[in-house]
Amino acid sequence: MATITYREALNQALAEEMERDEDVFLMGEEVGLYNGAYKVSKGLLDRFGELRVVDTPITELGFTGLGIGAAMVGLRPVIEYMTHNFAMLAWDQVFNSAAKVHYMSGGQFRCPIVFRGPTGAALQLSAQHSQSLESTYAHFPGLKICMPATPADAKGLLKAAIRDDDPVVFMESELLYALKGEVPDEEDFVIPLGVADVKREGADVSIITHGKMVHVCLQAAQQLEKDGVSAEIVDLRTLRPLDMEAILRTVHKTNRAVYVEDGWPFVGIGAQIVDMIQSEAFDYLDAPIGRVMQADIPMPYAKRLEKMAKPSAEQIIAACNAVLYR
Amino acid sequence: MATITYREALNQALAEEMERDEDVFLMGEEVGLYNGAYKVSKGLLDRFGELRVVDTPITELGFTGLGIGAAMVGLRPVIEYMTHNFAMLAWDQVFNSAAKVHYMSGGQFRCPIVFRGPTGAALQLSAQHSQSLESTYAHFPGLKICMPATPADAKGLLKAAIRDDDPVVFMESELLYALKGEVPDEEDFVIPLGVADVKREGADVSIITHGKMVHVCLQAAQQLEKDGVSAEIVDLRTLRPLDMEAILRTVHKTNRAVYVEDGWPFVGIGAQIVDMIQSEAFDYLDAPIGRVMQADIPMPYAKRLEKMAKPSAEQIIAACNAVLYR
Amino acid sequence: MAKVKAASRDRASSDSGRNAPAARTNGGLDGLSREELHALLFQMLRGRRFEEKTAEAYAIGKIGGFCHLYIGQEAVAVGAFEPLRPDDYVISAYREHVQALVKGIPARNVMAELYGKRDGCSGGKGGSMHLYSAEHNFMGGWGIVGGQIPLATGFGWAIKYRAEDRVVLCFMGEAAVNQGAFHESLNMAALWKLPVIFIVENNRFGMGTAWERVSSLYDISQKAVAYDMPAAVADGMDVLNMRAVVREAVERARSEKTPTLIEARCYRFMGHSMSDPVHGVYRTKEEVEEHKEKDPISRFIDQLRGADLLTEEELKSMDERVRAEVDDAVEFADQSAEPGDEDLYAHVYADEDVNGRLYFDGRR
Amino acid sequence: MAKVKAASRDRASSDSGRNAPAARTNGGLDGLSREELHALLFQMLRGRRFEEKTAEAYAIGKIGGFCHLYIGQEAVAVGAFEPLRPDDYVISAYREHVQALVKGIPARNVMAELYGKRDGCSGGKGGSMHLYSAEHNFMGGWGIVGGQIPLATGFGWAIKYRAEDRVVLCFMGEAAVNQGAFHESLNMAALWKLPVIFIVENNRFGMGTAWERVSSLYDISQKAVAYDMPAAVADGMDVLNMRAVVREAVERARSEKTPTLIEARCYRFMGHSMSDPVHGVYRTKEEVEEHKEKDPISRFIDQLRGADLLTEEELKSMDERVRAEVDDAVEFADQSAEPGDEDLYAHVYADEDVNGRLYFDGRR
Ligand SMILES: Cc1ncc(C[n+]2csc(CCOP(=O)(O)OP(=O)(O)O)c2C)c(N)n1
Ligand SMILES: Cc1ncc(C[n+]2csc(CCOP(=O)(O)OP(=O)(O)O)c2C)c(N)n1
Ligand SMILES: [Mg+2]
Ligand SMILES: [Mg+2]
Repeated sequence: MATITYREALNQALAEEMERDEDVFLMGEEVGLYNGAYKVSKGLLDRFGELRVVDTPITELGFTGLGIGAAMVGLRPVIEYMTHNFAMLAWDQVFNSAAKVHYMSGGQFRCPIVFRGPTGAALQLSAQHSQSLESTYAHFPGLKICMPATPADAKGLLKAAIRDDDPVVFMESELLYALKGEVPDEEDFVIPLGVADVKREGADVSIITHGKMVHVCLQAAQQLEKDGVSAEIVDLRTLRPLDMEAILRTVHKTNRAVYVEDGWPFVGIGAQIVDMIQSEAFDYLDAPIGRVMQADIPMPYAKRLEKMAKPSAEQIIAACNAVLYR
Repeated sequence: MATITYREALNQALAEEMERDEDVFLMGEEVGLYNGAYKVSKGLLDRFGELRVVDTPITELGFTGLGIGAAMVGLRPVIEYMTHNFAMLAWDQVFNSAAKVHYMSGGQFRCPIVFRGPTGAALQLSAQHSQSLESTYAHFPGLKICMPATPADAKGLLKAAIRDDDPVVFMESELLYALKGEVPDEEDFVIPLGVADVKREGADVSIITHGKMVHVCLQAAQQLEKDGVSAEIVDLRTLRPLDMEAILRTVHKTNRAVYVEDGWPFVGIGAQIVDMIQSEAFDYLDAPIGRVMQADIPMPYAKRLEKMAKPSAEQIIAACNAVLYR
Repeated sequence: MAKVKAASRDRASSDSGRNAPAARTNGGLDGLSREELHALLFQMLRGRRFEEKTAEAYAIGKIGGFCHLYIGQEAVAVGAFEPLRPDDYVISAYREHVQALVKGIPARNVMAELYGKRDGCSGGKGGSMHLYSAEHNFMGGWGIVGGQIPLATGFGWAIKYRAEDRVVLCFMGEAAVNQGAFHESLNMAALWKLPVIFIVENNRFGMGTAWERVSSLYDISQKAVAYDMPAAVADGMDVLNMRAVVREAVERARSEKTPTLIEARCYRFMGHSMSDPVHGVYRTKEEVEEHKEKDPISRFIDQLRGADLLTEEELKSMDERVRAEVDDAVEFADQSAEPGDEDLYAHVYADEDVNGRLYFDGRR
Repeated sequence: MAKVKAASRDRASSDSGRNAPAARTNGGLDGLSREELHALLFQMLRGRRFEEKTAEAYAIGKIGGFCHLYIGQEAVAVGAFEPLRPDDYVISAYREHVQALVKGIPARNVMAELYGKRDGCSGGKGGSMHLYSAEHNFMGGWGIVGGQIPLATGFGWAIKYRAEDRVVLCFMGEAAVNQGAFHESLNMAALWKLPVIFIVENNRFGMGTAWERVSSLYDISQKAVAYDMPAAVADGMDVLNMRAVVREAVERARSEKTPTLIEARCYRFMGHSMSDPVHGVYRTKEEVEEHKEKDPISRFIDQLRGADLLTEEELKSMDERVRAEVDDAVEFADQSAEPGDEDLYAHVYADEDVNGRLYFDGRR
């Protein structure tokens, strides 16, 4: 297995899918000549040309709608948002067009499109640039949501997302692009949507999470290990479809769960998981399910405040201890 | 007490607040000359003139931002969306400007603005016009959310929302505008944000809800009564701030709860309430908390399908029986 | 500023076209044969009749939701579609019943959709505002004002991507011009040379708001200057002028791949929707009556008669065919089955062959 | 098309102004006294120095996040603000450090904000992209491209609502012109006659994308035609021309309440942000060097010297004052305290005196 960065993994996925299917094209701000704001599309313009790697004006609503229209007539656009924070300008098209056209047309038009880019807080980018928006996307039926945490997942899931016939919101992180990890060399490595991954086996408590928090959870688990607590970490990888079986499996195993997410608490995805566990595994729970998330505030700029606002390993450890009544 | 419609109650609230404070103005599509798409602003243009009742171009993003700017410098705009479905075009301004400017500016600028209009499904308006968007708004710190179900609540809460110094998302319903109800005659009737209202006393099961579903819950409760089940109905009225005490009170009383909402299930407000109850009243629960919501699909046009998709009294009754193990 | 002139030039040409029908008549009515002219009239009559029946059905509760009639604007769609090929794309807003018909969707399936029936062109899921037909390249049917404009550029992009010679007609009401989506889309269309013709149906009002009350510039075609895009103004009450102006734009789009902005000046004879009175605070009865004098259908009939291109018999039989077709459509819609339980969750996702859960309502 | 001419006229005037500085010199440098001219130079020098120090501080990790420098564009802000009164509003995007300084926010508080300190003009919560000062009517500091444009119309609306004679200056980069927010806002400003001056800082690039690669129309001032709004082009590398053009617009805004669109042609000497190289795939080293020849500061210094309006001693002492002020600002920022725990939840809501819960993280 080759060890590459998350960025390279995404780049390979894009290149391979564009190679495999000429209907696939990449469109967004700075994706071409500039090789991508975060260099995910490095070299793709030279390789595939201006029709398939398209630099757009800064018009999120416009080029999102353009992509959806192109998808309705059979192309498979990958729309890059420099960050999902800016996609809010395009949400009308994502929610009112992409998520609904297949249904409104009685199945006559499909919308095979991927909306990708980083989400969540990076470092001191302050309030407008630091939002974890997966919970908002997840609420709308018609969309599928991927949130890979490792290079292998990034590559395998992006390839699956591009091949999927429905609109897929694909969420990355500025803080993950440089992360290195092993990626299978196999010819055509694809990870199907809806399959969670146990990132760490454990017996005492289940930490369920998604996206870049997986890594913070791993740190917490190491510390817990030292304290004699064996934590299992389940990375959902995709939020819709959702691998509920994997969630129930780990809860049945440990009887205690904590959901960890990067975003805001109120009506966050964690609440939904809690709801499903309590309704489907009520009798297996030895304690209320815990949640760890960012502070319920717009992200502040000051380094110290930002650190306080973000979900931390300490908080995860505390939450685990709480459900373990330790 | 006078009996008036929900529409008239909103109209009175607007008129009284505009009378009371000359910084208050109403802006939106068709609010002036046309007297409002749903006639909520009837007569206000004649009474307050063109500077205070403003017909806008169809530019949700633009006039929302205009309102936010006006609020930053001390005016108190009430922005009407013909429906909140269209507000998606303005969400960037609502989430990135209104919800954050007070924080980003270190408290230097306030944003006393109300974003009001109907939300949720009316009758056969199909997918783009039938969305319950409160769960999405509720996720963003910096916003406050009101969702009145009766004429009295509509009047009292709108007056409170206009006087509040933070951005308030105020959500109505096309199906409630003609609803009649008693409204206190008192000089200046205001309902503070964050106070839930028990719409029906009961002992066996708690039905917690908000917005127009209150009325469907009341129908269900009547039927349950006949079946010998006494249901208590708690109307949250505002989602943020949230009257958690009222929720815990009713759960402590009945030990069984069902959350009913008009919107989609995945990452809906109901999941958040379930999460809070299970973590704060775990030992009081005799059964997992139930949830009733609309089908997890874009709203279909066909009358029959729409009826199937909407949350119904039958489903509420079934959910109550389930948590009662009957 | 080259294109400003271009815009003016185009407008001039269509202006003359508009003001001197006689001139055109001598050309044998724009070089259209008697049959072709009758086809245009038939389309307009059918559209009018279809909407009248729609109003009746709505009144007795057979049709629900929002319903926006096209009565008075028939010449815009009928004239604009004449230069099109079946493989050209059309997308519109929610006032699109007649456009769907003219693009070729059978009246039966359009009416069935309004009735919310299974045989509807959207399977009963879209309704009046969301008519679709992949077979006829009719792309909807959109309810968000301006929402269809970026999508149209997407069809144009696909045409360019595949090096085809198809074109896209994108309809919008004049009120949609103020939306940011219009600005973003026209820039991309002009920048990337996409074969999209943006037709603004200026029927003077957005619900109860007159255009001049919401735009600082009255002349919509001049908005094209901001995108260095060719523009033209057409008389939307004159089917032949409509056809001539759109034809020019379609040819330019096919050959040079350039987009065009066309302002079609027309007028809405009915209320904004079925729940809106014909006249009210925003326009007087007199104003409406005055415009009805210029009814595009009677005007075209007079024109044909004046040129000895239409006999009473022909008109009568045409009218009979129209009534027969529309009555049949209503009958069909009435008979068509309601969508079944299995339809509720059909088509939310095109690809449900995935692991894990897609639905979270516990009902499925 | 009246306004196209209007636009051209304005441009002509500013063109001549731009191309014949000598002519202006004979007028005693636009009727500005020696002291006033020195004040402009001082502002530019201080802005330049401030940004150089900012770059240093960023390099050693004292400043974090995104940081966009104004080096090369100083003449735009300094010239544009000269005609303003303290009570006039200014709003901008994220490349606003120098604009905040010129509007009057003390260098200490601006630098402290970049350092994320408590004494920062946004209390350390905003950072480089979100500088605010209610006292100085500096309204931010916005990170969403185009997001500040509708807000500016809101300030203009409030001015109209209160019948004041203040004006609003709204800065944006040229890439923001393509956003729908630009289109929607300019229409409202022109339609309702709001005293807002939209200044497009055309520094040729949006990150790594040249303007002509993303707009079908090169001449930004012509976009005003779509809104029937007066427009002008200014030489953003010439502080006096910048001032002259904005002054005309400010006067028109105060007296006639009309908005104006101004394209300020300038150039960015540094990379887009601190993480972006000065030159790269999108522009050559030569191109950058070439533009540095027209450095607005040295150009203005030469102009003043040429007119015997600046001595070496004056320049030297000015430079010393600048260094002293900026060094003091850095020192101050360094010493200023970090925000405290109690600041984390402060100012999320202005009114927390409500029943029920506002926060749901269980931490508060
Ligand atoms: C984004 C959005 N805002 C508001 C509405 C409500 N609405 C429906 S139609 C309409 C008027 C549109 O007028 P115009 O574009 O001129 O089209 P016409 O109805 O005249 O054909 C409005 C405001 C909407 N559907 N979408
Ligand atoms: C809506 C939105 N899209 C994308 C971005 C990312 N971004 C930040 S600055 C920038 C370029 C803007 O260029 P311009 O408007 O010309 O301003 P300049 O940086 O040249 O001063 C982009 C694309 C953003 N901040 N907001
Ligand atoms: Mg109209
Ligand atoms: Mg720029």
